[in-house]
Amino acid sequence: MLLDMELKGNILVVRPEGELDLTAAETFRKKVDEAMAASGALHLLIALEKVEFIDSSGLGAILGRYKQVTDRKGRVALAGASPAVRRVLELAGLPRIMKLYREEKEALREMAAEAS
Amino acid sequence: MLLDMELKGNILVVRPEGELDLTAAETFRKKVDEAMAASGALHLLIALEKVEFIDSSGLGAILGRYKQVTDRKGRVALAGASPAVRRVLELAGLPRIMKLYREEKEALREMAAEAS
Amino acid sequence: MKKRLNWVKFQFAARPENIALARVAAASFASQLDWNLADLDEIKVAVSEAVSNAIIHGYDRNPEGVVELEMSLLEGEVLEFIVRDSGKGIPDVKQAMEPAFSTLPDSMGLGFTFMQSFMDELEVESSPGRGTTVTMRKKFPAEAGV
Amino acid sequence: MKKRLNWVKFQFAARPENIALARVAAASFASQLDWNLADLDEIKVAVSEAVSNAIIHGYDRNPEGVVELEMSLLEGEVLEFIVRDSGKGIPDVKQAMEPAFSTLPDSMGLGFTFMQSFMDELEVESSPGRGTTVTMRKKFPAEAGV
Ligand SMILES: Nc1ncnc2c1ncn2[C@@H]1O[C@H](COP(=O)(O)OP(=O)(O)O)[C@@H](O)[C@H]1O
Ligand SMILES: Nc1ncnc2c1ncn2[C@@H]1O[C@H](COP(=O)(O)OP(=O)(O)O)[C@@H](O)[C@H]1O
Repeated sequence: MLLDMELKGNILVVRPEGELDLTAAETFRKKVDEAMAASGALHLLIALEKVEFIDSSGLGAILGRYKQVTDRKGRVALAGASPAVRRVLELAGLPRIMKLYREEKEALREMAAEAS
Repeated sequence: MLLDMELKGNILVVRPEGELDLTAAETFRKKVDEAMAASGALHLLIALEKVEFIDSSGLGAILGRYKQVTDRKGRVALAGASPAVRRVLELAGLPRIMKLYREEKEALREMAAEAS
Repeated sequence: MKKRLNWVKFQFAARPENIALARVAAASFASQLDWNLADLDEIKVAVSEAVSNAIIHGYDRNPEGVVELEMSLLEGEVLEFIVRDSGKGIPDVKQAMEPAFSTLPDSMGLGFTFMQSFMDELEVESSPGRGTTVTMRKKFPAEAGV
Repeated sequence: MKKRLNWVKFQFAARPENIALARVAAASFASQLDWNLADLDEIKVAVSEAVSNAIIHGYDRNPEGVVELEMSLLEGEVLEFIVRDSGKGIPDVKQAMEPAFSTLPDSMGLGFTFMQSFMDELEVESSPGRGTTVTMRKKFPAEAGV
């Protein structure tokens, strides 16, 4: 799985690409944890624009990051899910625990505003 | 397989879409023969812009149309093959017996000019 | 028993890399019927869950395990997907199928919930030490909306 | 024998609709190695030819026939594709493999030529009345040019 990452202030933006299934979930988990530690970021924004498929393994990886980041008092948000991906997220009740923005830009703006 | 067809003067332009394999070849054969008969067209232009895949069954269907049309003194040309499709056509030696144009428009212009 | 009009069956090593292959094969097989994209996506999720479970739970990720996926087109435009493993089996199937139940600490326990939501029928047969068979069916056209 | 690192095997009804499925499965399996698009396309053509032959020639299009496609990733980054049918077999394999040889009037006789051109190795075993096995191998990375 391809995974693009960028640090914006104290927010780490990660942009996975392709299919977020069991194989990809393992890479995602490892790379995001490493980057959170290395960058010193407090918050995490997962931009899903380029995710074409997600199943419960992918969701599990997102939820795992959520637990770690919120344990350290950070916030996690999602952005840009396609209708198909959004249906899976909703069925799992994810929008009840983290914010789901339409676009990465909008998410960044709000997260930065809340953080300041 | 989707197959778009259009009569331009005495040239029938057919535009198959998708994968030209054994399944598609049967539809292609039947529909093109019917349209040649119904339209009274003399020549045939096969526009391959939207063909993503071709194997020897697809080539066989093209070659079969070639035999029928040239038997009735018509001409057959191909246009718009992608690099992948072109490689298969070339390996089969098709460019030695029928003309392979880059674009449908160019093919139509030349065929119309030669016919007049 | 409904008549089987077409079928494909495959076996593969219990490796995570092969889950993607099972999904594309399922979507390709399903394309015999004229599903819309949302339905195809649901089929992919359900098959992905069943195959992932066989690998993670059935075989505890041992790649020597063999997973089988059998897909059939039945009379009446019904697609059937059967996922089989010869792994460790499920002691209490009813409990396992409950939403949020999982025997792994980091898992959400939603695999069966997704299979149930995205297919019309779900049957699970399992015997501890011998393996698990998950049968899912989806009727074309899909009923509207989730 | 080279060690097998991953494998997928499938059986399907000898129906033309399943050729597309065999191709996508082959491309998906091949994607474990980082082939470029042209190589993937060659793999698809070769598998398509072998499976089409099993259906058209092996079983004379009888959909009750069963085709088997076995794909393996071997040590040394070699992909192996084995296509098997239990159909009528080939009396003279050497002749059958010659370019432009075909027992069907409307066929071009180029199936084996394509398999040979697009793969690094091609082996054909057949016994009349019992069936045919076609084994193809392609080494990664592909050698440049055709
Ligand atoms: N093929 C299988 N073999 C053994 N146990 C299984 C299998 N499939 C599911 N299970 C059991 O059922 C439980 C619930 O499965 P599921 O709803 O998919 O959630 P999850 O996979 O997140 O645990 C699993 O935690 C596991 O204990
Ligand atoms: N699986 C098979 N079973 C029986 N005969 C076969 C099989 N594959 C190939 N053949 C024979 O070999 C010949 C040449 O095959 P091929 O090069 O693919 O050309 P084509 O398929 O166009 O005839 C076929 O015409 C057929 O007689």
